Amino acid sequence: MILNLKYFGRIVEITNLTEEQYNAGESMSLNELRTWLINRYTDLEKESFQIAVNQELKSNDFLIKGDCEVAILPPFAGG
Amino acid sequence: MILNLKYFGRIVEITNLTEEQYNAGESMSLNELRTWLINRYTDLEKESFQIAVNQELKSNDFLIKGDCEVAILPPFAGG
Amino acid sequence: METKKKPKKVFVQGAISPEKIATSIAHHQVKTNIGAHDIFLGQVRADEIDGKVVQGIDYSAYEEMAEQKFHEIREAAFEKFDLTCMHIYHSLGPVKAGEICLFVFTSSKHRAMAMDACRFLVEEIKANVPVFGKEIFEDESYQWKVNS
Amino acid sequence: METKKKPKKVFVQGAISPEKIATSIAHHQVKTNIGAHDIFLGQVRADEIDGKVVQGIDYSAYEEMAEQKFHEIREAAFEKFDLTCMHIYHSLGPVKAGEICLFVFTSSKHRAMAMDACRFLVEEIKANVPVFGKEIFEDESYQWKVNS
Repeated sequence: MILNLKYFGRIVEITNLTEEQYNAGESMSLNELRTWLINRYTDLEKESFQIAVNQELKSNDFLIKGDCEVAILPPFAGG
Repeated sequence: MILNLKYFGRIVEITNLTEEQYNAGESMSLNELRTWLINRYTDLEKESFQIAVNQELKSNDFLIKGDCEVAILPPFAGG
Repeated sequence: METKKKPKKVFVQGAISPEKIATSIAHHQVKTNIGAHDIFLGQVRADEIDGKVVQGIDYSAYEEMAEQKFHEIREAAFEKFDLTCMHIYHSLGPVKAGEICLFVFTSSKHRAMAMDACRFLVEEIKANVPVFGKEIFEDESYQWKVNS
Repeated sequence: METKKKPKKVFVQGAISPEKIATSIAHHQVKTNIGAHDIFLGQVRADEIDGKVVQGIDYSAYEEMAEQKFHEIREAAFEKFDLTCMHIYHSLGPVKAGEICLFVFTSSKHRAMAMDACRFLVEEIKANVPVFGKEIFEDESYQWKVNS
């Protein structure tokens, strides 16, 4: 499955890009995705972030099973 | 003592005047003043009103002991 | 003898215009310690009562006492809440249905203070300020409004 | 397939002007069943952090998700409160200290509904909408803002 990864705010300063595609296996939990992200961008380890799958925040045990948009979101600052 | 009586809102429709002076005795409770008012303007009996002495709302047992401004106030409708 | 801060004038003649509100907001843009404003606006409703429609309210007040009460309410709010600014305007005289008769404006560093204070002010004004309103119907008959 | 109401556009480029607020208020004067409006305004503060003063915030967002969240929050508020109208505007891009970045506007027949709904909306927006803010200091350095 193809994950369209999107990065926002201070996360972009670590990844140095706003989007990339990740050709993952057949399924992946958000916990596994977190580990993959931190291995790829080690400075992410000290960052607080939430993950949205197809524009819905999901918990770490959520299982991605098909192509989707996955957003890595730093703390919100609206208002 | 001289009471400067002031009437407001729907009360004026009963008294037909906005101000009058009442030369009362040496002292008077607001209860006694209520009775005097209702004797003078019988339609006041069915009206709900509060009394302010020198611009402060007072309870019925408050005793007026000198010249003052006494306002007869119907229910508030501000805002 | 007791010295008192001169009460700030609250009453304005007739309706409060949206432009007055905009001007008031704009005046606060130089106060860069403000993070949150809360504004309450009372608008005259065209209520239908026994088949007749309210076309406006004619406001009157025991003005000296009302201005004093507004002053006391302002002082209580400054005491109770951490506010940067506070403004209250209330109409006197005729205000048509759809027009604004009350403008309460609070500003603070943080949102909770501004919102709590605004609510406090509105409730205090409704309960404690001697303002009277004659609801005028389309046929020129009227009834006296009572706050709920 | 599920049909959805098209989400109303919330984001505006740059600061929200007092004139925009006045226009929005004026548009509600034809709605004579409204008795109370509540308006919340978020204003950018010139906070001092480690000796440096914030001169503005540069807002960005995960726009598609944010507009969807604003839509869900609006629907929840209409469900929960008896409202006549509701409007939300949020800035994107640079907003200077003293300027307005959030405008929440609720209208109802009675005051409690308008005030409760406004507060609900502000809290929901702060907690659940993916908006990000870069606090820019006078020397052009910056830090990322986090809602408290």
